[in-house]
Amino acid sequence: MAMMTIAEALRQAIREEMRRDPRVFCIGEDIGIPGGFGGAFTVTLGLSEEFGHERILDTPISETGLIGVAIGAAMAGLRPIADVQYGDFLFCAMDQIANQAAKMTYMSGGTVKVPIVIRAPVGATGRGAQHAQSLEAFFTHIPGLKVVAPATAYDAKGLLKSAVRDDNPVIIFEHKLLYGSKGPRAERGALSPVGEVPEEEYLVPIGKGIIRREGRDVTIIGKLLTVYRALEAAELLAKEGIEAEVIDPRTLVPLDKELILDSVRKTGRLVIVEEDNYTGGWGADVAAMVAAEAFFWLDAPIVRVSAPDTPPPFSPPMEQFYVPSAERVVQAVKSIL
Amino acid sequence: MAMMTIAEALRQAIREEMRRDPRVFCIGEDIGIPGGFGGAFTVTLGLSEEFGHERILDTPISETGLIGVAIGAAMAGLRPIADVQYGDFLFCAMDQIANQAAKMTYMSGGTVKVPIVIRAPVGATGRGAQHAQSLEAFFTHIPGLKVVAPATAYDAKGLLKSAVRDDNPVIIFEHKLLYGSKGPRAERGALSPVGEVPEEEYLVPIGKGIIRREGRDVTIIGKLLTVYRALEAAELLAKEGIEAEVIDPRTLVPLDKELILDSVRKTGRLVIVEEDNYTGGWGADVAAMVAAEAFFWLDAPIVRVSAPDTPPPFSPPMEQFYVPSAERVVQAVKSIL
Amino acid sequence: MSGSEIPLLQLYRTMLTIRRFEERCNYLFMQGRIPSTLHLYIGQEAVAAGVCAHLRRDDYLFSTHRPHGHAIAKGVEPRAIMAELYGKRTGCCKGKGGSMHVGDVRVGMFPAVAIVGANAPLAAGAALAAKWLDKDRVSVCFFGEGAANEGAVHEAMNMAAIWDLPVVYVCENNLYAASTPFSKAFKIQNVADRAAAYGMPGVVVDGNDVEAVYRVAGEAIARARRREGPTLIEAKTYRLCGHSRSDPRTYRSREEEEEWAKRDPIPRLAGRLKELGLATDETLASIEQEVQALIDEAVRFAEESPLPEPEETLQHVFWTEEG
Amino acid sequence: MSGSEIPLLQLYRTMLTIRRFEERCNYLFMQGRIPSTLHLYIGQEAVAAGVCAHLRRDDYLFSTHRPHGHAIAKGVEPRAIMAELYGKRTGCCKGKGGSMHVGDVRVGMFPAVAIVGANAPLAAGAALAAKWLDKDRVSVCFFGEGAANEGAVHEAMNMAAIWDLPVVYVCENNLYAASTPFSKAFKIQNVADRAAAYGMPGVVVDGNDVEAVYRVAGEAIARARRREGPTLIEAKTYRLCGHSRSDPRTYRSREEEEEWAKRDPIPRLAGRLKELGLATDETLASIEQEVQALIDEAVRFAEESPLPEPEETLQHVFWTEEG
Ligand SMILES: Cc1ncc(C[n+]2csc(CCOP(=O)(O)OP(=O)(O)O)c2C)c(N)n1
Ligand SMILES: Cc1ncc(C[n+]2csc(CCOP(=O)(O)OP(=O)(O)O)c2C)c(N)n1
Ligand SMILES: [Mg+2]
Ligand SMILES: [Mg+2]
Repeated sequence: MAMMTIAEALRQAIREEMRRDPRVFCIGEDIGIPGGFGGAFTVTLGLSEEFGHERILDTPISETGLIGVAIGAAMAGLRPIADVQYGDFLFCAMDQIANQAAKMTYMSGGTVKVPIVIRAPVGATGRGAQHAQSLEAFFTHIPGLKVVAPATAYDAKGLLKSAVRDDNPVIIFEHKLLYGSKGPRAERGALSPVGEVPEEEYLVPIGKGIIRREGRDVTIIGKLLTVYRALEAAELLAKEGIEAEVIDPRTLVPLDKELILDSVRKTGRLVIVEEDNYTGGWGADVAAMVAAEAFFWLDAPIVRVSAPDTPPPFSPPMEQFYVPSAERVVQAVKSIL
Repeated sequence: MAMMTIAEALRQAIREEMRRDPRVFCIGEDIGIPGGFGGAFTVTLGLSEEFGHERILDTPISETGLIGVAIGAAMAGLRPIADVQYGDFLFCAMDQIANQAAKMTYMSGGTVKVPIVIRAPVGATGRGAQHAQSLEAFFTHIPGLKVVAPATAYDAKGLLKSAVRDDNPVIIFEHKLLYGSKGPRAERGALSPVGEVPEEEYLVPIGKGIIRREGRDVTIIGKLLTVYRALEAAELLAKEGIEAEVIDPRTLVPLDKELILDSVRKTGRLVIVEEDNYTGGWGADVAAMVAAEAFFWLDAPIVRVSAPDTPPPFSPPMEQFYVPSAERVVQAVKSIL
Repeated sequence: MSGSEIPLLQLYRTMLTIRRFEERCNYLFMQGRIPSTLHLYIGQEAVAAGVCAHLRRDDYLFSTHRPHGHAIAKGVEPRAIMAELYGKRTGCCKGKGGSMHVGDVRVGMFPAVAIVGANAPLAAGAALAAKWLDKDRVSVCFFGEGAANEGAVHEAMNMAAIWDLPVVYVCENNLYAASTPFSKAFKIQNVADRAAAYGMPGVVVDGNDVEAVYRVAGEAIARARRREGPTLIEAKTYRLCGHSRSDPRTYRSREEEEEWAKRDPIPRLAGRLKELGLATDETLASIEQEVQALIDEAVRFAEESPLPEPEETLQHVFWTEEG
Repeated sequence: MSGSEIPLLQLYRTMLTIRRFEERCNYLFMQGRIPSTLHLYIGQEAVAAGVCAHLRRDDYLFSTHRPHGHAIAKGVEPRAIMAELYGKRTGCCKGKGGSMHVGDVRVGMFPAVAIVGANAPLAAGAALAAKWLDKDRVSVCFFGEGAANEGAVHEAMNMAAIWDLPVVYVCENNLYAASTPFSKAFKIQNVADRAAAYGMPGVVVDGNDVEAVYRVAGEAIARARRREGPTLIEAKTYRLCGHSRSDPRTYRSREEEEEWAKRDPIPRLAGRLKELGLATDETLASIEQEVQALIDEAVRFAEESPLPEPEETLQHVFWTEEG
């Protein structure tokens, strides 16, 4: 076992997949320039030295172009890992993702495949409204895309590798405060989820969630950063004798519904925590799913803790208010006990 | 009272608002070319003759450009009504809508306003995956936007007029099968919701839903085309002695929650019908809202009837399967009685 | 390249096949046999034929909302296209795609893209793959002059240029984008002049002269095969039909239409064939017959093929080995 | 226009204010007083100053992720900018925006747009409004050379051209987009050459020569005021600082930096002022003092201002008369 950050784990996943399969390549802005940043969050740092600039392909600032090129390359036999520096820029390439990548296999009657991976950092880190959004709900709502959201180094590596091998478009959301990037590019307020990663090769299957903590009184679902907020809340609740079960879905599409439903059938109570905006957030869909499929097991309303329905504000006290805290999760749990 | 189609009602709304306020103008592709189509669905037909080509402004095929120009014009004092020919093309302008229009007031600390209206036709009409999507959920999830979805001529006129007068970005979704356009541009399979529209000026306030049919046994929410599917289902159910209450929210953001909650508190049962895809659809958010706020009044799981999680297929038998039918609504209601 | 080195008879056959296919589509649509809407390629046949004559089966083609002509020229079976228009399970996209997404990857044509301009980055991407994986495979992207104003086209052309991608962009300037005339959307005279903005060659060609198209496309495609980079070709042409379904075409004058009808590429090529002694009236008549038989067969196939079951809607959202 | 007709002293003051403001920001950021990240304008001051000197308070300005210099030149109060960087309620965006969204609509500067290139259509839109509502108001849009490859810029420039909008696009070509050198993203030499693709004039100017910028911008803005249409200006310049926060700038050589440091627009202008007899060392020293005092005051104001209450997050999602 080696200890590593999510940024390192992702980098290792890319390196292993690129070594394994010569069709795999990275494409994005500022990902491979010598002396440069290795992407906005250092994930591709050093890779162009091993793989050259053809396979760590720096692009002009053209999100529609680079995502579109990646899609076209995938249609013609390559396996691109495309990267936007901030998830917010996915909107610039929205047509390519939603109308082209997600629909190509379908429109072709199942004869064309689009094995592309899109990496997108999300989360508020003091940069204001256009560099901070959590965008999961936009993409879980597009049929034809798979969506993963790892919260640990182990999952980041294993899911990214699975994504590269998947024959469908996969979006991987990465939370900026979880990268654990060190040095000048570290984020203030970042957690350091340095985690164990096996030496030997492994995959984390797309579509399998995980119980991060067992409990019988209430189920709390978190994803990305809010997995940690949920775990922190569970600690606080445990001190008061309340045993929360914390679930990290890891994959959002296809969702491991059974894991969630089993837990809710056990606890009868559900709190969903996410950094995305409240109305129409991913959590709303999970709540609707549970309300439809485990209705008679529910002992209380489903409560969602999320960002409010505002753009991400810049100023730190407001940003702190915006991102769900462990305290808000604790309150939410107590409100339905 | 005059009888008119939704296309006519929208046209009249535009005409009245343009006469009232010289800052109002239309911008879009093929909207005002002499001898042309008056937009993809005839709504702006004839308007350039009255208002000229400056105020019915035909653009190149540039959705980002034209929506962006409209936003910039709104910031600088005009009141644009921008039009995309098919809602699916909104993805081409997603950054302008989600990152610019929706966030400008916020980022400016409340000092800049963006009084833009964006008109977007939705719904499947035999054109395949890129001309058929129902996109409401993408936009109800963006804080800073208002979203309306009229299903009758009366509402179409009244809501569009309110949207033009609103100082915030408003998206108006229009269903292609409801326009009632006549002649060569009519859609096959279109309903003809010709409706009464008063001679005198009126507005329909943004944020107010309406009960289209009263009932005590179950609440059915539909929007756009599915209002009619819900009403048809209610007719069928009535024959079996089941009294459904049918709600048309008309505005999706801000949502008239009380109207919905009151109804559910009365009936104890809720079915939500929409043409959008299931996972993460707008209906999921409504279900989550009701599951959170009227949980103890619910006698049964909330059921959603929607398109499946697939892109819109082209072939008619598949498209018919894709779009919710009255029969599916009837079945859904019966499944929770 | 002199006229005699150009496979004019083959080009004629392709162009006539497209013309008759489109005319039949129009008829079938009017009869209510074909659902939905159609964007026909009548009048522009020389462009598809002249370009695609240089393409191998394994070269890539990206098309638009107006794809039937490109598909036929690239070798998609007319019956599979027709069945797709009918929404039949035997269609080239199994009825999932429809007219605007016609394609068949087995002959190198990806499903057509109906978001205009959005195919430009895809074509650059396929060219990138071709450059890596193959010796001399190329990628060709058709789009209309209207589409040229989309940002996606700008971004893609720049990338194609800086990476010397083996892609040929063919802008079919038919003077209208739906009802919008060229002059309302451009302040410049030639779309091809935009190539200079990216540092790639741009060429204007008479899109109704198949020999000229053939020559210009041949050079551009050869350049791409030699891995010397992309080219933007602007083919000036005209659609001798409405934009889509029953378009009364009241946004343009009958005089203009008549003017262009005189330049109809098919009679023009027929005349040229005879002039060069490559065909007699009999040859042409027999090609006409062959083509009619092909279209008849395509229609019969489409008519007789089964519609998909409603539940087939649920298939092919994700890719599986079984297809 | 001869040197003496140019308000060189005023330009110097503006440029120095920007320089000192940015240097102070950098210092405060390193000290941990300013949160988040910063994109500083050091080295490019002549562009903002030379362009904005022609703008009236009611002209429109659209900026980017690197907006402080533009804001100062357009007349946003330095204290309001500084307070915004601190996230204070007295900031020009009430702490909602932050460094990348600085602006103050009361002096014609809209919140800066941090999605690069996305401001180009907005600026065209404001120009459209100006054309309708006003006699001679203009709109100016700054963007980097990196942003020029965004589709939004392409679409906007074409619209500006076809509608003769009173907008001036100012591309600050500082040779890098983050770590990406110009030559990796462009196959052409000048961004300004792209103007021809839209049928608008394009001009290249030495962006470190404020007199040259002033002249070229003056002509373009006058042209826009006369309602003769848009212009694309490319100002060749260099940022004499990192891209953002603690950027080690290892993607470019120290030699290159030194070369450009020699062309630093501020000493250059100082020399010119003395050469023309417009300033002595004393004049310059007293300007320096004034500027320092202004910045000191801005910092004091920012430091002393209150942070917003957390609940203020919920305000301003929608526009209200109360603001
Ligand atoms: C992004 C996008 N915007 C608008 C449309 C609607 N539309 C379909 S065809 C068309 C005109 C296209 O003109 P052009 O590119 O010149 O091709 P042509 O139809 O002339 O072959 C338009 C506006 C579309 N399909 N995609
Ligand atoms: C659409 C978009 N893509 C990427 C980024 C990330 N980013 C911020 S600044 C920058 C470089 C911009 O370069 P340029 O336009 O030349 O401006 P400069 O920083 O040199 O002033 C990049 C890539 C962004 N902000 N927006
Ligand atoms: Mg055209
Ligand atoms: Mg730059």
